[in-house]
Amino acid sequence: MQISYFSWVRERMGIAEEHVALPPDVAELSALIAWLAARDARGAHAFAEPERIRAAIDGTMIGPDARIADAREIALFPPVTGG
Amino acid sequence: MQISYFSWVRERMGIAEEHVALPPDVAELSALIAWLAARDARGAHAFAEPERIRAAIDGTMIGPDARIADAREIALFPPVTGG
Amino acid sequence: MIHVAVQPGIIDVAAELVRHDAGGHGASASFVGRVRGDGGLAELFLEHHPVMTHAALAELARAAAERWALPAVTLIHRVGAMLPGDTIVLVLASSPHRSEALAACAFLIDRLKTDAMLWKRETFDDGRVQWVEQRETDLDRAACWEDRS
Amino acid sequence: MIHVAVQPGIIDVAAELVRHDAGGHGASASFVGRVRGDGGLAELFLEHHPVMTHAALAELARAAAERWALPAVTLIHRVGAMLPGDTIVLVLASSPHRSEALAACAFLIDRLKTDAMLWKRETFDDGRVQWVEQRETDLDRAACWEDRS
Repeated sequence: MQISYFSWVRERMGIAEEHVALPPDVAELSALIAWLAARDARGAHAFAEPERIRAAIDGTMIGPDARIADAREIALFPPVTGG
Repeated sequence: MQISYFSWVRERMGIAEEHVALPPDVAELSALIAWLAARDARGAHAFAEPERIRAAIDGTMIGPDARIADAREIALFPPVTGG
Repeated sequence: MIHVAVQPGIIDVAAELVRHDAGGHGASASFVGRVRGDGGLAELFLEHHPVMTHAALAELARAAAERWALPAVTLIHRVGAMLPGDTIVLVLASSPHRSEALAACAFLIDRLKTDAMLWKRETFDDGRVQWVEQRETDLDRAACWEDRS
Repeated sequence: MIHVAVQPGIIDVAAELVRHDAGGHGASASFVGRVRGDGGLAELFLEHHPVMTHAALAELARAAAERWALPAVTLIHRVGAMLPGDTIVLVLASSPHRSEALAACAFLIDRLKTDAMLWKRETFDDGRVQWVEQRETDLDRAACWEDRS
């Protein structure tokens, strides 16, 4: 599964995207975020406040309970500030 | 006193402006309009519907009861349709 | 900077944008109104008062600049004979912030429909000539600005 | 005609106006947003998603064109590094009538603040760098379009 990061999530992770093999128990978005936060120091920094993280699966915005098993690409990012 | 006409009031009067010497009993705007309507056929046509006439004295919009004795210029016209 | 004009000549929108934007404002809203060729319209003639029309536009521009603390307002109205496609009116309102610029622009276009001494006469392809009647919806839109702060 | 772009290059407002106005619309409303140099801002960097940002703008333009029956919508957003004074966003909405053009323009600028995947990073003269936080007022303004018809 490909995960891409944006804005300060990208900066804190130190990479724009990566491919990961998730453990089978990481089934929802909230579990993915917890898994990334527990994986290493960069993840802990980027995902210290899960309520500030937004996500999209294959181009569609999703909520924390969304299942991610079938995703090709998951984007993780802070609230948008465009315009 | 100078009276100027605009839009279809001007067209019906056949002139853009004129100087008039008003009878002393023509003291308010409504009386002026009635006097013009009674004066000749052009006036009767232009001022057949007094409720459709707006007016300004020396650049300031006025109502039908406004006194006109001290006016230098009175403008008579239909409701505006600009923009 | 407040710039107001009532002119028989063509409105040069690009040139007015350059003039207006000289200050490099954070947010600029604009409105351009053009002559529509609906129903076989051949010519639009816009009559004005030589003094009061400009005075009304200047007062509207001043009121908008004060109400929304705008650094720049441009309000240009063409008068005389126009063809379909010609620009009748140009409104530009700028502010550091978008909500003020957008509100001022809408205020100016709504209010100049009722506050400025301007009268439209339409001439059609078949020779008909008619003066445009004031619309209730224009009065309603202009009046609604009275209630807001 | 709907025209949407997400581009790192400078937004040529004059050229976009010419393209947009080719149809000779009765009423055109525009909004231009520029980088403000407040507080010693030296650079604004706008990050985007290579696919979703354009998709969101295209969907907003389509929604506005449908809701107000607009013949033309232009929505252009710059991305990447910008300097104070640079144009970040250009919205053009045209209609035969002014109220639709003005409403659509305000809708588009309000909604793209919350719907498009764009993130602002500010760099200041003194070297400070910060990502802009989402503002409650932007969410409120965007949400209010949900309640109207």
